[in-house]
Amino acid sequence: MKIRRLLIANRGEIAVRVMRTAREMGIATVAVFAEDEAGARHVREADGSVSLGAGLPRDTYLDVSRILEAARASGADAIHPGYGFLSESPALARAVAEAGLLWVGPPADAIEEMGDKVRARRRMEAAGVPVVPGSAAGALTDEELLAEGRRIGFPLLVKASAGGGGKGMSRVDRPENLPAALAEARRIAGAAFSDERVYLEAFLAHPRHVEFQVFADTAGNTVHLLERECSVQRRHQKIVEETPSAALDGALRARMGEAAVAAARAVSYVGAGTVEFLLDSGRFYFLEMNTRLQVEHAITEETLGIDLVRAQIEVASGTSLPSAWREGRISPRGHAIELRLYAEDPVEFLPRAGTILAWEEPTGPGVRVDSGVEKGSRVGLDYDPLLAKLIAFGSDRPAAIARAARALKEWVVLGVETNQPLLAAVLASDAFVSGRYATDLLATMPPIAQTPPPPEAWIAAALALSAPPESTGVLAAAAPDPWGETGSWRPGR
Amino acid sequence: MKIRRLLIANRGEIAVRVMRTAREMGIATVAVFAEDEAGARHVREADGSVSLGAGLPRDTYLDVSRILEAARASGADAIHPGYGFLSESPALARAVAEAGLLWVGPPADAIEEMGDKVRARRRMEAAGVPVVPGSAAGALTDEELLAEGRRIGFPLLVKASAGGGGKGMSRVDRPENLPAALAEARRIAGAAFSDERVYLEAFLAHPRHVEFQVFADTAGNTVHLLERECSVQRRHQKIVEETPSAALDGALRARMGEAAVAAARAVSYVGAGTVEFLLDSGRFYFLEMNTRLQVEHAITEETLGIDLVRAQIEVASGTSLPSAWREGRISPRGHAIELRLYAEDPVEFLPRAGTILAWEEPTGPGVRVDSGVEKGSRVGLDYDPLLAKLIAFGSDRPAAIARAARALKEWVVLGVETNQPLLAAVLASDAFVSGRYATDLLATMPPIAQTPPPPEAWIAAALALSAPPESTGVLAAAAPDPWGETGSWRPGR
Amino acid sequence: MRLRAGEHSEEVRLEKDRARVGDHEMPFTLEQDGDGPAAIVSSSGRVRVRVRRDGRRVTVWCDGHVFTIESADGAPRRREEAAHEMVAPMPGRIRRVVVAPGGTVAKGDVVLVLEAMKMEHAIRAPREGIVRLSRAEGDLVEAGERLADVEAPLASPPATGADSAT
Amino acid sequence: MRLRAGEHSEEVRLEKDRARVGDHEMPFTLEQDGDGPAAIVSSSGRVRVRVRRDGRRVTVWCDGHVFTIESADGAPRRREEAAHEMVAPMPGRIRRVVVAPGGTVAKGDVVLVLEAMKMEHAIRAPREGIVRLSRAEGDLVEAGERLADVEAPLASPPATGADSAT
Repeated sequence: MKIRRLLIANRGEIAVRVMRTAREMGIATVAVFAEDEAGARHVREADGSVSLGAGLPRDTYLDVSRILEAARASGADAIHPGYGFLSESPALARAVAEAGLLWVGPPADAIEEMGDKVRARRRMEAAGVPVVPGSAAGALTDEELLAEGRRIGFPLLVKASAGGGGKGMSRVDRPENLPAALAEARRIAGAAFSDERVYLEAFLAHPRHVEFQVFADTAGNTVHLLERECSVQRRHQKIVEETPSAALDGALRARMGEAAVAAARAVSYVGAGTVEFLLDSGRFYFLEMNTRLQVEHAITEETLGIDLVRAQIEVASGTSLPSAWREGRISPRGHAIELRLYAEDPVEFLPRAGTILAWEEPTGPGVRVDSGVEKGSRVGLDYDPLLAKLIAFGSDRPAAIARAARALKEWVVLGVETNQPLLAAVLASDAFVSGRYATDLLATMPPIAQTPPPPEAWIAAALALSAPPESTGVLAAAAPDPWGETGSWRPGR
Repeated sequence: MKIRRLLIANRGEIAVRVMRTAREMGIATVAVFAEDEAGARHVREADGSVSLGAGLPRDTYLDVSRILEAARASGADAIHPGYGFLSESPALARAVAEAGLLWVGPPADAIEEMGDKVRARRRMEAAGVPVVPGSAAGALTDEELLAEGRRIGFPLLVKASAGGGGKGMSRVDRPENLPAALAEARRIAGAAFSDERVYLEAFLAHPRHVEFQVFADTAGNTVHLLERECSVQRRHQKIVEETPSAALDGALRARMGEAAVAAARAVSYVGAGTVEFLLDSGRFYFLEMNTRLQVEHAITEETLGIDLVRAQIEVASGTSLPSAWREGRISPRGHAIELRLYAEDPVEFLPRAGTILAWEEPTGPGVRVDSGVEKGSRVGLDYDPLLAKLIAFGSDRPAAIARAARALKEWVVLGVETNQPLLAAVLASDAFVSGRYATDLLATMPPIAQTPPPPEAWIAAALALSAPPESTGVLAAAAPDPWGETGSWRPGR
Repeated sequence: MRLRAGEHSEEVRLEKDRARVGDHEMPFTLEQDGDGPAAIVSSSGRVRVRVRRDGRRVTVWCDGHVFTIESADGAPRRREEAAHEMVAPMPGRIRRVVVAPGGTVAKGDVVLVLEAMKMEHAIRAPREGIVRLSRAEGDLVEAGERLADVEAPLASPPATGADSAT
Repeated sequence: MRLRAGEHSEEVRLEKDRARVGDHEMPFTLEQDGDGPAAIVSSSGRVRVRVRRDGRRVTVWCDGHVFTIESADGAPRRREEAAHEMVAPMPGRIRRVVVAPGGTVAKGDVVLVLEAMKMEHAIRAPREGIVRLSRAEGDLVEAGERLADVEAPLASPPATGADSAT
């Protein structure tokens, strides 16, 4: 079935990115938006848009019935969920199918199977995919889990069965701390997922986080599209990804790729998905499967020269995977690095709000920016603080790093504090440059130095403070107002 | 020798593009500029800049001694000439070497050999590279050329021996028209190249223009990096290029590539160069060799995943070609298309001047813009009207065309008329879409329709004309002034 | 208001949230950003626009196309090119003046050569008469700018208002 | 003028084409574009800058780094956080108010919970006393905004100027 009008049930950079491919395929695009985002970039780039009403995300982007209403109202015949929000909601996947629309994502059953982390572990073990040693699926009470914990050995991790993204996860170093940790994890898991069940996993000292892109079609073809190295994380959230991973050789890559394909097959997967592994001392363990497009999908696109969103739409329309993929004729080339620009301070990772007063994206050979904001965009606290992704491609890893650093330095962002200094520090760090790093990279880095302003910054500031305020190019309406007065311009006091 | 500071003896998009790679290699960049371009983008993107004084190009960017002075004044240890201007000047290449600086280009002798088209033809014939049937090198007088013309057959082309870019070239259909055509060609050649010599070439009815990127190092390695299809031309100037060419199969590609390498070897070439061929009915003929980086080099970079400017700088520094190139392990992938955005009207190709009032480059997956202007840039008539290049990459030709069309449509340019409608018409034309086209593509296309404004354009115009003038976002200083008053804002009359 | 874009012309009336373009009634909403109007949204969809105004003329970028639209309400009409005038057909530089100032020309004689980029364009006399130059060799001129007139021989007095070369 | 950037401070004097930054005399030229200052060029090279001003404070983007710089000349100092006040450590939304308005707390008790993104941050009482809330559950607050005070029990009169929840 050929899709004519695609509703993107998301916001920010991923909504914009999906629309671009849709437009190239001759498919009309429909944006949805919460009222506070009526003028947002993803709305402005769509062919049409539907309001989801006012309120917090749970009443807008996370409301299955509103998304379906929007699809009906706009005449959309298909829905792309992006990542986050409802992308891993079996309820939406089912409701879309029941409404007679196409779902650009995996079957609801596959989402459900992989969404329950304990069930997924069991499935993977049965499919011969190695998993991190952990507690038995039946162990639920404190007593049962304590016994399992002694068997696995401390330190270990407590994790939410329904979880993801590290929510509800904590490290426990001694048996006596386990009960308190279990209670806390159950509370968080209950609040976040309406499911209090937790389980235990062995703690790996210096694991790398390496994931494989998988893709399957409705004809039963399942392939992998190589790996992404995602070990640069802050508080369990990725901030820099690269491909290929310096930790894999050809043999290990082949074994992990096979395991990823086996994982996808075990749940009769269809569409784009990602199988995450922990890699420690040359051994790898299934971590979880993300049953959606990944934030960092773009680095795979750059090294393979493919468009994963186009492939998603084609598979959803009933087309088979490209024959080159089916026959293993993918041609990885060069090196790609993604930097995630977050609206957050670079030291404590506290989210920042504000209005983007200056926004000049880097450009040029080998530089791609997937962005969800623009000059004038309002950045609030109700959504993920990801502003944009910089993807740098180079013919080898040093060239890609140099290009990423060059582009990052050229990126002008004013109005909202970002993690730009942290990203620059990662690129310049010995550990990252060497390629030998694990998920504790950030912990081992020296703290971000607060450099004093260079003379040019003092001069620019003095010039701006000497001039009449209108001459600084700031829009009156866009100016934040930390002094407590209301918005419009006033002369310097 | 490691280059520390590179002077780019050029302007516009190519200067910006070279600087980006230099910065990534840790090399400081020096811009040069004619006084009327003191605030131009290529100056603003450099680490430092040197004025070449006021005047027309011949007194600034084309003045060898001023370029050398600028290099001395700025402490540059190497010069990159870009394309055009002095890039194919043996005089500059020699002067740079004599000044003890590195020249990021081929040896002066190779430039000279290929610069004389008649000598180059002779060389190529000797090297076994097929050339278009043409007049003997000794034939100079009207009588000699008329005899040669009868031997070759009419129609034929008259060309300037020292020429390039089609200057002084004309088609002659009958012997009796030859003397007048020779006189005119000599006049133009004399004025343009200070060399009145002309020669004759057989006229090919529907030739395609296909060129091969070649690269050689000082150790004697010479390779080719596949072809670029450049048949979409207006008045002998390329406007759309793509790679791979739909006209080549593997066998023909191999033979043409071998011929290109033989051509480069024949003149002991070093660095990046391009061997241009005409292709007609499955036979190919050497046309000329461009002894510099080509405008359209970027499409080769996209399909091969390489950086040609980086390779130029490395070869100039004495490094050998990458081993993958030497061993033929290049990995072409997907399809790339370049669109040249010119400041000219799309029908008559008359150059346009003005100030860029709005400039919003398309972005996103597979889209690269190499640009020499920005909002506020002044576009004059003294320089090449190329504003920027859009390079679209797709996993196959239809995807690349769709992407190019999508990006072209998103590109906001106001203030200077451009050939955007012509580029859009080419992408949408049956001939281009089919891949079966030759250098007469534009001649066979229906004329660009002057579409009436859609309702939205009328409404936007009415809104702007109803509002007070300040609200339209135009900079007072940047506004052109067709009504004869001087610059600043005034209310609508 | 009456608007004109080349040969096309429309009566456009703006009301609150709706417009009338010719006979066509069209409800719309306007999206704006820091750079002015950004899109017109109507029942036929969302169309991106960018507008720059210069006096009573605007250029409109509209989903990949550019239009120049001007107000036609009581506008001072663009000066008609009088039969005795030579105007620049495009912006460029006066490369050569072929006829001496005050010299006599026949209809069709080349008066001066305009260069735009590397092309030369002959500007020819529209009628027989005496040439009065408004611009000089080497001058940069805009499209539509008067370059010279040809006065009828022996008849009219010297043209007033013709600038001497600047 | 005296400028301050966090803990750093400089005396900056601008003259025609030169500046004095602390003890350092520095000739420079300024490049500008439609968006204001674009670069400062001096003997040490060309440095790209972007500046946005808000009242007596500017943020400066300077070759990949961002600085917040404010005038320190006779500036009204930022309100010092009094020992009895609780202010927001970062922008966020008040997720829960734990203590009833007018309720009594011990030093260190959680008064309210601020949520920024998915993280919750406990705001604790700085001393023993009676809580007066300035903001209510669900409010969006800026960094540095006063959320509540704790009055000494039985001693001082009710705080004046504390807004009721808006």
